Amino acid sequence: MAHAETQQHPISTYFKVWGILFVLSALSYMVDFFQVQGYARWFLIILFMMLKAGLIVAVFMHLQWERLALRCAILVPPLSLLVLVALMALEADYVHLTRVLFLGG
Amino acid sequence: MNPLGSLGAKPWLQPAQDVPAWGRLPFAPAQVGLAIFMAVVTALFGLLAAAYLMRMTLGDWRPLPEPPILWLNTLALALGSAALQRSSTLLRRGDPARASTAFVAGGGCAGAFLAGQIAAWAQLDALGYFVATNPANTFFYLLTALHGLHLLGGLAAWARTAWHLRSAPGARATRLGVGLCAAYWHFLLVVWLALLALLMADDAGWMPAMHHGAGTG
Amino acid sequence: MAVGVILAALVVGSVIFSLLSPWWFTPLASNWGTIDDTLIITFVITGAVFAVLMLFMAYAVARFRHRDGARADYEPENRRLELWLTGATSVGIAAMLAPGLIVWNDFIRVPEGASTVEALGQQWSWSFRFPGADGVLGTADTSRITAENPFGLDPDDPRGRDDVLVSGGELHLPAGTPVKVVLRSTDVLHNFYVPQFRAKMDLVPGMVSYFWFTPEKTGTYEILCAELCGVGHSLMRGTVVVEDEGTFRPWLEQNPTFAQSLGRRPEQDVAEIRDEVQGEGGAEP
Amino acid sequence: MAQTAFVDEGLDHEHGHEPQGFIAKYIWSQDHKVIAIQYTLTAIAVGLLALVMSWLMRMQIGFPGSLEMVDQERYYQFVTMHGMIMVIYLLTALFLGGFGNYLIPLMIGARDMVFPYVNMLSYWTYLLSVLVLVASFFVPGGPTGAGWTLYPPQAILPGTPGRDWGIILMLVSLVIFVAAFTMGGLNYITTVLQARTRGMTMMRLPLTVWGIFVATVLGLLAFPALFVSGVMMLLDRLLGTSFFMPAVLSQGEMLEYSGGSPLLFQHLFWFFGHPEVYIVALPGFGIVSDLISTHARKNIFGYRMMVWAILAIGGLSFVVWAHHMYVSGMNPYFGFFFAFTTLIIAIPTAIKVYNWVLTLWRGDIHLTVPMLFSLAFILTFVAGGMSGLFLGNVVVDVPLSDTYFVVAHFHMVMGVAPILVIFGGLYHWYPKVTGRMLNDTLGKIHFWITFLGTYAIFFPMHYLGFVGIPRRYFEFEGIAFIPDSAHLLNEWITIAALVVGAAQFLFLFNLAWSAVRGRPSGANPWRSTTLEWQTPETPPGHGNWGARLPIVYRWAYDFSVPGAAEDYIPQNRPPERDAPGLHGSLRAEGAAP
Ligand code: HEA
Ligand code: HEA
Ligand code: CUA
Ligand SMILES: [Cu+2]
Repeated sequence: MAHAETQQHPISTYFKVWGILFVLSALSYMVDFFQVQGYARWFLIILFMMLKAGLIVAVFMHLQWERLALRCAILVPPLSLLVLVALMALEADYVHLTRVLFLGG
Repeated sequence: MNPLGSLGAKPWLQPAQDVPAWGRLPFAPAQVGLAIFMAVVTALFGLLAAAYLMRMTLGDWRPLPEPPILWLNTLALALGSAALQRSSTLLRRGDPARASTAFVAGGGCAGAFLAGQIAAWAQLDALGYFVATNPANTFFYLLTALHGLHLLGGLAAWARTAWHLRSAPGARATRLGVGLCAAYWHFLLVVWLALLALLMADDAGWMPAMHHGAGTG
Repeated sequence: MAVGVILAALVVGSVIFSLLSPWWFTPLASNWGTIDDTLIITFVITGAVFAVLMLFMAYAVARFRHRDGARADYEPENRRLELWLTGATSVGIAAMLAPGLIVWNDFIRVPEGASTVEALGQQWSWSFRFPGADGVLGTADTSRITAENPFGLDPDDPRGRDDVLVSGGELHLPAGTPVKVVLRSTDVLHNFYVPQFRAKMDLVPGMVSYFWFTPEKTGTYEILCAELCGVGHSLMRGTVVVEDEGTFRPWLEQNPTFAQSLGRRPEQDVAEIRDEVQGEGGAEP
Repeated sequence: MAQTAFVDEGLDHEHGHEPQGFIAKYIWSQDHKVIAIQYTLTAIAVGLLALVMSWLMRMQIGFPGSLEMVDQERYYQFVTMHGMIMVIYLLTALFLGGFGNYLIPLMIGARDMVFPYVNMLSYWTYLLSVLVLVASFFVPGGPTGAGWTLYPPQAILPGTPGRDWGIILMLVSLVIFVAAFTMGGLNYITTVLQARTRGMTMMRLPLTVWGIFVATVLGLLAFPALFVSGVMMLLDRLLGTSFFMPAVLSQGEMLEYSGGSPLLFQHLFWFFGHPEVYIVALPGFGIVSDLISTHARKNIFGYRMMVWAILAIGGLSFVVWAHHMYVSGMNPYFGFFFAFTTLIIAIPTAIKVYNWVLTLWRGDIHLTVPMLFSLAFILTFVAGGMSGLFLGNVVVDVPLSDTYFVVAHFHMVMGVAPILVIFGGLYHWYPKVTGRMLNDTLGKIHFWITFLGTYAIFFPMHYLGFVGIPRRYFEFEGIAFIPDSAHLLNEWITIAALVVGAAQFLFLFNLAWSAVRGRPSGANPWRSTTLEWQTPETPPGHGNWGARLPIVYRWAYDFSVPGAAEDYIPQNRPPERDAPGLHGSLRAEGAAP
């Protein structure tokens, strides 16, 4: 079950990945910096976090080249859960808004 | 090599002489089964978290004080998880006697955790935080109860494995069983920590967009 | 052969059925002709694809049915063909989706200057509320409902005092003005549905939903409840009468305002009204 | 854990001991084949119950008042139980518990599921959930009549039939079903991943296994949502909590609830509910692919695309749920997102349809009964899918939602198409299960009545939806916009439904009669390539493969390979050494693109 052959990653790949990680981290800080509030904030932070995690898993753990299937299988369910969480949060705000506007509370 | 096989392969082109290996994941079926089960349980608690976040925003949410005993319980669960891990390591190193001790200690800690959770319920109940008084309470009871039930299920497997550990400490199946119990305990610990964070969230005030006060009515 | 012919006949029959069907939309009575148009676009595209694809299948079945000595082709895939088909399908989908989303954008945006009316549903009847002279509906909540205050209006809210209350399940609307229908339920889900208007929306207890339309044709239409709400669901009917402004006004004025319904003059003091209402037991049953 | 050895490399060791005695063999059996039959028979039994309820409903719609027993309460109870049983207890159980259990180990060359004990437990838990469900017919107030969607607040308030006991038993039964499904599902997935025989890579799996596999993954992730919403509603009903319940004034009485949101339930329910409809569609897609390929003697066209499409549909199905809520009062901006994702799903689905049709093209089509059912499946599924596009396109859904158009859509796509696949599958695999063929003439009669009959029931129903006739209506008395001709049409639909329903008993007779009197089939009557047809015994014995496991040398679709002597090559047939044949040449071709 061992790796039949170990993939060689050109050093440039690592630099590119570092670059992207850097950008993603910067984006996370931006969220903080621009004081994005409410659910958007958490949605974005979690999104960037997951992207970073995904990238690291994919590249440094040699998933990217071989395990497309596995990666999708692992990433899709939590992503769809995340969509649910985000939309539910929006929905809650909407419902609450109609209550405040029309129902007096 | 790729456990799932490459999805890009053209199966009709593969030379017929070639008999590729199974392409199975390098784990025992029970390990794979447990991993899938953990994914299902994650979905379960993830959905509850989604419901929690939505319900929290609807205006009538009154956070309840988390009884301090929860910290003690958390400690117990963490210790249990560590003990099972230790047991698994010891067993692999060929020390079934000490492994058994650690294993029993792990189960004991889980028992203590459950007892502590019930104590937490009793405290809240005494303070008048009943299940139906407020959704915050309901979620607290529901989440802890579901988590406890999963741990209880784990204890059933634990008991079986403990018996194996007595009767056949050297068997491969026993080693596997102990390892699985440890993994499940770690998982439940992580779930518990996540739940705890969620339950504490409204208290600590760091959760976003909360509309406390002004209920309907 | 026979099977291919039957399949083809079924497809052709379906097309003919569609063309000749006496069962078709009720005549449109609102501004939502665009919804009908989108539907027709969808119908034409999907109908054409269905007919072509299924006739092709019928032909294949007839043509390639088993004959002695015949042998099937061996063709694992054809990337070019598959890409081409995927592309064509995407175009077809886009052609349906784009107009759909544009009309939806209109559907959810109430135009400036629309008047407002509230439809209140309960098992199994309808009542309605107009905002009165100030043009704003007062806040209202299920937990405030009493026998005297069947709409659950907030007596503290001055905007609610002039609200016109209509019970009895008959709603009148002036033709030609856009109206935002605000929906509220006291018990379970209901749905305000007038087939001739095309639009519909659920009434959800604990929140307020809405939709808008412009009644364009005068006449009397049936309101149906289109969300299962218990054993009386199919009997939960109402009427909406679309008429010109001249007939509408007098009708509206016949109905009592909230203050009148409590036996007060509209200008009477808020506090007095509150005492009156809450003296009767307020929110508590 | 003791089962570990089961899938070890040295699989060829002697497989356990065959259980002795009737009870061990047929009742408390851990053999996947027996469990599959148990699942199938139980599912068919409750399915018949749901069928009878559809008759009673249709009688009320076509000939109002003709049956005294169908009053308003009963009508809604029948609608609810009919829908719930058909979707969950019949289709889900039959596809996964029945077909999944039987076919997975056989098709991948395993001796059994990896956790046979859990598998057995899964069946008995399923049976328990069925019994709880059926029990709700006998409690005071009868079963719940809240519609299969069980929307609160209605489901737990007075004014809805069965709100005392029926709803409680319904929810309990669903929670038990989820447990049963989880046990089964863990098995199916682990088995597919870990018990494949040597040479059986994922991309050599028959599409049936792919369909069942992905459907199971969907189920494992979606059913928790049903579980969560079920438990929360139970608490609302029993303890008076307010998850889904806002302040409500029920029949003049102010209840203790406050603050909850009915929309929360709808989101959770459809987060389960939409994947659920693909859970019952994907196995059908898989099975029909194999049936078409086998009976057209041609390799499935675009195998890789088929696999990707299954995966894409599975993934996408988790982000379209709110297309059931366009007119629910949810945040209206969601409409854009969900209309977009919903229509996107049509693309991978369309690919599957094209590939089925292209498989027929230049095939050598044997119009056997399974093939007939497959053709009928394609036609009805495409018809139903097209009406799905109407509904998915938000604004077009507005006039059509909650009308008979929706009823027509989901019956075409779910009540007819997958049911036709089930029939096709049963005709196809019956010889493997019993060693005898089903009677062909009866089969053809059954096919034509069922296919043309169901089309006659549900195709015109779309037009009732265009007229605007609402669904879940006990009666249409005094609704002026409904023309008389629509009532006439309803009568015809009812008659067709009665005929189609009756034809199913022909099929049941065929099942029973052929088990004893049917023509012996031999091991591989359809000259099929997949492994289940290559077992040393028919029906397969305990452990499936005798002394040695099969080894797989090729994909599942080597039909009509140029240069081969026969028009099919089983997956486990070793290549003739140095055969110059096709594989070499194709490979060369593929190498130089
Ligand atoms: C097996 C079950 C199944 C399947 C596969 C589907 C498939 C689809 N469904 Fe359906 N649906 C149900 C079962 C199913 N549905 C049920 C049970 C309900 C009602 C529940 C209730 O309320 O009780 C429902 C309700 C329902 C609604 C809600 C209606 C309402 O309540 O108002 C919607 C709305 O978007 C919808 C859409 C779709 C779409 C877009 C698809 C698509 O996946 C269809 C895709 C397929 C095709 C499109 C055909 C193949 C394509 C081609 C051949 C190419 C065509 C190319 C062009 C047209 C360019 N469905
Ligand atoms: C797989 C799902 C499925 C199936 C097969 C059917 C089959 C049928 N259904 Fe139903 N139906 C639903 C799922 C299904 N239905 C759902 C989810 C609802 C919504 C409920 C709700 O609103 O809450 C509904 C609602 C519904 C209504 C709407 C009621 C209303 O809104 O007021 C009607 C009305 O005509 C109807 C009719 C029928 C008829 C005549 C049949 C059949 O009789 C058609 C002809 C028969 C067959 C095609 C044979 C089927 C085979 C079996 C039943 C099993 C036996 C198996 C073997 C022998 C192997 N159904
Ligand atoms: Cu109100 Cu249905
Ligand atoms: Cu759907």
